[in-house]
Amino acid sequence: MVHPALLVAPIAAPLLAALLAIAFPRGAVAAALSAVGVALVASLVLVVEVARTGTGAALAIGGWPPPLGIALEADGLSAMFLLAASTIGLGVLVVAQGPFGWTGRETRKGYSFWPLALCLLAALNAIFLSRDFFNFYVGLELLSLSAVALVALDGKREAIEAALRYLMFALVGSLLYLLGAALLYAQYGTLDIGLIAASAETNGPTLVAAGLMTAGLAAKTALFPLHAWLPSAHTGAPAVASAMLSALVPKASFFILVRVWFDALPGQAGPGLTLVLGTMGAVAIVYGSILALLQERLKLIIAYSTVAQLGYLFLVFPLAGGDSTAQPWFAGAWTGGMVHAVSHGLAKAAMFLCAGAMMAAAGGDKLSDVRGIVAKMPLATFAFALAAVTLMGLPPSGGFLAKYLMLTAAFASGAWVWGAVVLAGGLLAALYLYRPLASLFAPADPDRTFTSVPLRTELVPLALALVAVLLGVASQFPYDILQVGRSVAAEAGLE
Amino acid sequence: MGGDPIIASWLVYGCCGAVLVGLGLFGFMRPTTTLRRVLAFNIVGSGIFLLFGATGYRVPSTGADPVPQALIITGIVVALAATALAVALMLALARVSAGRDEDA
Amino acid sequence: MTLPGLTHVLLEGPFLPLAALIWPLVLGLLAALPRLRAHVMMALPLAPIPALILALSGAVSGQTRAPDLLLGVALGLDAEGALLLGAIGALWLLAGIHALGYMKRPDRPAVFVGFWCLTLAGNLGVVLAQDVVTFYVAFAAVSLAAYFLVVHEGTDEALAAGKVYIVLAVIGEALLLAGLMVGASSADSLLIADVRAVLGADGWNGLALTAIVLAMGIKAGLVPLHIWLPLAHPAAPTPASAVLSGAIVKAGIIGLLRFVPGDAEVMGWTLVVLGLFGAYGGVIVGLGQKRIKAVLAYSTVSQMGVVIALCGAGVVTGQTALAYSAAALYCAHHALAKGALFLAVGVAHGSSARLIPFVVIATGVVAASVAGAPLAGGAIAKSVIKPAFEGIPLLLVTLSAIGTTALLARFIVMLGRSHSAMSNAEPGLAMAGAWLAASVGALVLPWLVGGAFMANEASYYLAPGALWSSLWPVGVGLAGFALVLKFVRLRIWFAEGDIAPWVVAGARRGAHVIAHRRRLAPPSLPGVSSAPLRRLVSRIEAGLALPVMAGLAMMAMIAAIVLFR
Amino acid sequence: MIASGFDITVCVLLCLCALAAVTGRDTFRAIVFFIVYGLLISVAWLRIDAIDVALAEAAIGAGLTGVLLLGAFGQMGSADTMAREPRGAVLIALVAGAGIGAAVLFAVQGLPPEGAGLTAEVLAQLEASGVGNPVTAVLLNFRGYDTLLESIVLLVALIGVWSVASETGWGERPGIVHHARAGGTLQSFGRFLPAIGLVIGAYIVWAGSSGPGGAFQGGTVLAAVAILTILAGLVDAPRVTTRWLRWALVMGPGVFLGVALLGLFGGAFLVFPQAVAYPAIVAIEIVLTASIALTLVLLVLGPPREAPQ
Repeated sequence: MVHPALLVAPIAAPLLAALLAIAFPRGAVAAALSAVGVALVASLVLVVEVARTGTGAALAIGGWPPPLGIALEADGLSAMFLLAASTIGLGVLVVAQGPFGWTGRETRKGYSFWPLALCLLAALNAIFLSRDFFNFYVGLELLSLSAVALVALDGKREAIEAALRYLMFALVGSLLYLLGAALLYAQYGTLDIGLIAASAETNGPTLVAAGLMTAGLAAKTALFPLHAWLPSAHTGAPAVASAMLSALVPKASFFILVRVWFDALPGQAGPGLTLVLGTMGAVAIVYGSILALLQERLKLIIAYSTVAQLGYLFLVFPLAGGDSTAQPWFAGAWTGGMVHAVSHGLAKAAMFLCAGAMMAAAGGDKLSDVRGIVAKMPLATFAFALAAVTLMGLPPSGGFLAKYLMLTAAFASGAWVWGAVVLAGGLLAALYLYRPLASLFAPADPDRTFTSVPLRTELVPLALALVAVLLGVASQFPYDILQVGRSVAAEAGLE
Repeated sequence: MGGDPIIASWLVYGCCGAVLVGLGLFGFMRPTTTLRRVLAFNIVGSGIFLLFGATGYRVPSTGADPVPQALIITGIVVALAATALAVALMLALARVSAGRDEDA
Repeated sequence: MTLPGLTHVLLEGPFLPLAALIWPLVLGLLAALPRLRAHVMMALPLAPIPALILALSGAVSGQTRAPDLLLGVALGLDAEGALLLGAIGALWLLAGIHALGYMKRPDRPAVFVGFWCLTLAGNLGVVLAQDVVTFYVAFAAVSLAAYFLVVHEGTDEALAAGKVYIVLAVIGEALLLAGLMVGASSADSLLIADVRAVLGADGWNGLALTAIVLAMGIKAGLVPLHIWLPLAHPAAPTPASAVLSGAIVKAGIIGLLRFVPGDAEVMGWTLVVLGLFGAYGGVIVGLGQKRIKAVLAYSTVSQMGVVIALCGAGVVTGQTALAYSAAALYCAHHALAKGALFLAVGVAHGSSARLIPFVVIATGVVAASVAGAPLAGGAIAKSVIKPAFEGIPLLLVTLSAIGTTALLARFIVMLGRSHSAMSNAEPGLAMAGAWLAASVGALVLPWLVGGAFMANEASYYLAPGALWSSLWPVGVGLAGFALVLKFVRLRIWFAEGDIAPWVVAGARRGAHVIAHRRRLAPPSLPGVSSAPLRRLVSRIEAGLALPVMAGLAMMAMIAAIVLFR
Repeated sequence: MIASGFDITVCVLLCLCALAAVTGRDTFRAIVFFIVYGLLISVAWLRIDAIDVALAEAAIGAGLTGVLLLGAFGQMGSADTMAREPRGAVLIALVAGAGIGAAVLFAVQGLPPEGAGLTAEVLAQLEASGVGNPVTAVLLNFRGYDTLLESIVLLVALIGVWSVASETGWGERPGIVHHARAGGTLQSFGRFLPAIGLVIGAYIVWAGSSGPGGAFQGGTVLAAVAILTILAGLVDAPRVTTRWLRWALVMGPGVFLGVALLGLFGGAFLVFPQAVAYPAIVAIEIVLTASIALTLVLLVLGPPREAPQ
């Protein structure tokens, strides 16, 4: 039995720190770092406990079990996502001390950043721990509003425009999701995932509810063709914020989507769902890659790479449970998708932080600006390359583990098309990452000078990229963790 | 007033909510200004709330279900928060575009 | 947790095979530490030591398993593997020692050493891997990390060669992964032996086999996938050229030996034909090369052509086991010999005109060995492979020695001219010692270990008939080359990478056409830069950003989910 | 209960108001229709026995949102231009809106007619919850966690609103500068002031009759009144950097979160032992209501402005 504090801390600690940062901005940095540190330790202990005991941890808030109350629950998936969010969050906040730290005078950006970032992390953790469809909604709104505000933080015209567009997509997405949740409550008299799963049946309201939720969440996850808000938003935000936005925020809505289909309504998925989500994911991979290939700015390449990489997540739906009778690792499409979510998060955060550090050093993020920066920033360049290895799905990174699990499932179940898409995605990633890598590693002009940046802006992305690679080296651990509390549908398949 | 008297009142309000959702979504999607989109967003929201509340009134003998009511109050407050942020962004965009504030 | 406890958890079976892989990785990581930068080059000779110890202790019975790493690593070593591991490890060791003298103050030493060690670990891993995941990971490591060895000099030539190399390497990775995944899922096992059994059995498995052979062919220099090889080998620093040509190409050969099943007759014939084509084509194009390392690179294409044909012949004649042993011995010899020839180039560059005759004579002996001259190790390697062939292929393999002789004669002539301009230049102990050791190793290795691989007693090779059959092709080749040198001025030069310029131009052209539709402007690969395409996608993006398009997409999603249930 | 003609009339009017608000050419009129729509929907809420929601909808949905939209319209003026969009967009929007609306309609009519939700469970535990109003019991006790997060959502939105202030405006007072062109807008507020006051009156009557539960919903009404007072120029909003203001903003969520965390000593989160449930919830309610009301006020006032020259 895990102490409830472990489940509460990842949510409550950042929230407390956010409140403190609002009331007492001088203490924001200290409060933020210690709070996210606490959240990180709590999620780490949680992961270890979940792995050790092989069971999830649950807490009925207020002592009111569902359906009346809300339950927090950490299964393997929750624990992994929590750990990823806290790891990335801590890294981002450490780097953020530079641009947003206390400088003796309160500034608009310096004041606003900390509460927003902390609430964003708290919202992520709240979503990862929740089992209640309305609580998901509140968490999503907390997440979206803080994310939108972070996008606009720079105050430039493009940033505000991007934030507004993001907000429009996010709002409609939330509303459709909420409508679905309301219909589910009207049908089943509960909002709890487990209770709905126990009584779910195939009927009009349930299907419409699931459809509305899926459409809304797809818009929030920036699944092609609902991705158009993402590149400008992730490019317009300050680089440290982009790291969280690109690495973590879309994963929250994807997480809920997984909960909807695999945990709450596994019997309701039909070929329409799997085919539509799979096709959109596949197109996202190809389309996002092509657009990444066409960009000249580092941040835009990374942002379009996110569009492409998010596509992989949705291949989980057609692939899940490809062939559960084969060897254990052949049932791994679901696990592969989740590993992909985590390793992409780590690698993408590392990349955006690298891009931020390089922008600071080079004064711009055009490929021509950062040309030859390896001589000045070897660690950041190395971190970028490591992150690229993960995104390309090269061994032994976490990206490879994910790709491997998805491919085996695809081939084992004869789903050649999806397998081919996964393979092509790796090649395309290599193609669009080649240019930034070649530019970074190129010999610089002798008269080109770069500004010095603090060492931590190079070390943090390096650490994140290394963790992403480590995920693939010590592959058994993430694999085992994700099996704890995994829904039956992840193994037996949707439909 | 000419209505079919067989229809339960929750169903009338529920269907009204559904129609409001459709109307609001149309208003959101059609070519228009951002301010009008924010307005339409609020209509979609209140339509959803009405639908939700109406489904909580299916067994009037026990009174309206308090859970949807509580959730709707939460939802109304959240919708206002989103509206306020949207309006602030809109005004900031107008200000920055007008070139009065090039401090960024 | 104590170390024994940890190894117990992580590892089942002998520790040494895993240590042989981990040790170079650890050294490579240490190279990144700023404090060790001054001594970083010392990692090069140290890195292959555990692998050599493992090779010397011979075959390992049973498998080493590390179930918690990379989805379960399985390593193993049979007699042929031990031979290959020993030869490859020795070449890496000697090239590393050579590098100490060759690159006294290298540019970005940590990068070079780090990727050297990573490449080495991958190269060893390919030999040791018993499961497809480990094989793939190792193959990817050796393939992709070697890119940094190719481009290390940073010249335009090196970068251009690197571009061709990395494109082919990445394509090879994807092909290999696809092939292995298909094979593994249809074999329901991750062990290479099981996967091999199902490859080529039916439609999809046939495609999988083709994909794997293509991936291996890229690495092994199978014509026409060899085009990176004559570009990359001359561009790399000489010690790196030595391992590229001597050791890294063997990764592809090992893959062919491990994966092509005995019943894939069509594939066998394909390999025989393409291999022999490469064996002769490499000689012809190699003779038309202007630069000495390019000549050696084409010699490698030619030699690997012979081995590829051998792999195919083993399948065609149903003697895969024989072909496996023979190929192992042939490759072991070639690794050391080709390593010695490349190192000789480095030694020659560091030698004065006064010293160059010694270099030429010693290298001539090694070259003769490669050509199969009697008594040298190469003759044994040649005689070992012949039983796998029959009919016309046998004749062609025998005759190919003539071409090899001529090509290497040309190399020796060029070597004699490539001494240092300084009259007091000396190659130094590290460079010369490593080169001599590789040369001696190439000459004696087949005699030392050949017993296990030879169909005949050692005395058979000393019989007059055997001596004659290995002598005459060399003689014919030498005589022919001398005649040509004497009476004909070679006027035909081939571009390095023969068809590579056309392939690159074609690829550019293709990207160009896609990007520009019709209008022509100089594009660059792979960054397609194109105004019309950009305009098109920005219009698409702007359209998708409209709320109405998003709404339509959402409605379609809902409809699909509700209606197609 | 069977729908009466009145119900159907309300629904038809609602749809007509929404249609006018959505499709009308003139933005100002659209906003006015929206406010009328908000008041009408409060009537609908009363009809389905949801008084708490009716209050919240009137005060926040129609009142504060209307103020926000009118204020935005006043400041945007002609700056609120449309992006150029393709011709068929209206048609596609019509199809998509109708499609989704039809799906929802299909779902609603397919719902089981006797679903009672959690009414029985809530009433059974009402005693233990410490409050008399079931809605408040859900809001602050059974699903207090949602409410806690919601109060944080409001704060985040406020920080977001503040964060788009101009660089020179930071540290100033929020809201429109009074002698800017606010007159026209304010006059229209004036017309709705009595209506809202009426709702407040009704609320107070109701709250007295049904126990202590209504303060939370009431706070929102008070916020609406406070805003109108500020907008009318009677009181000045405090500067955003004011220390007491910031502490007051975080006090509600902070106390709520703190009390919730106290439960961790007993191995639970956000628990109210029955003995202290009533005073604890009332205390939290008051502080939380104050913070939420203050946040609402500031949200509507908008980012800090540059001081008038």
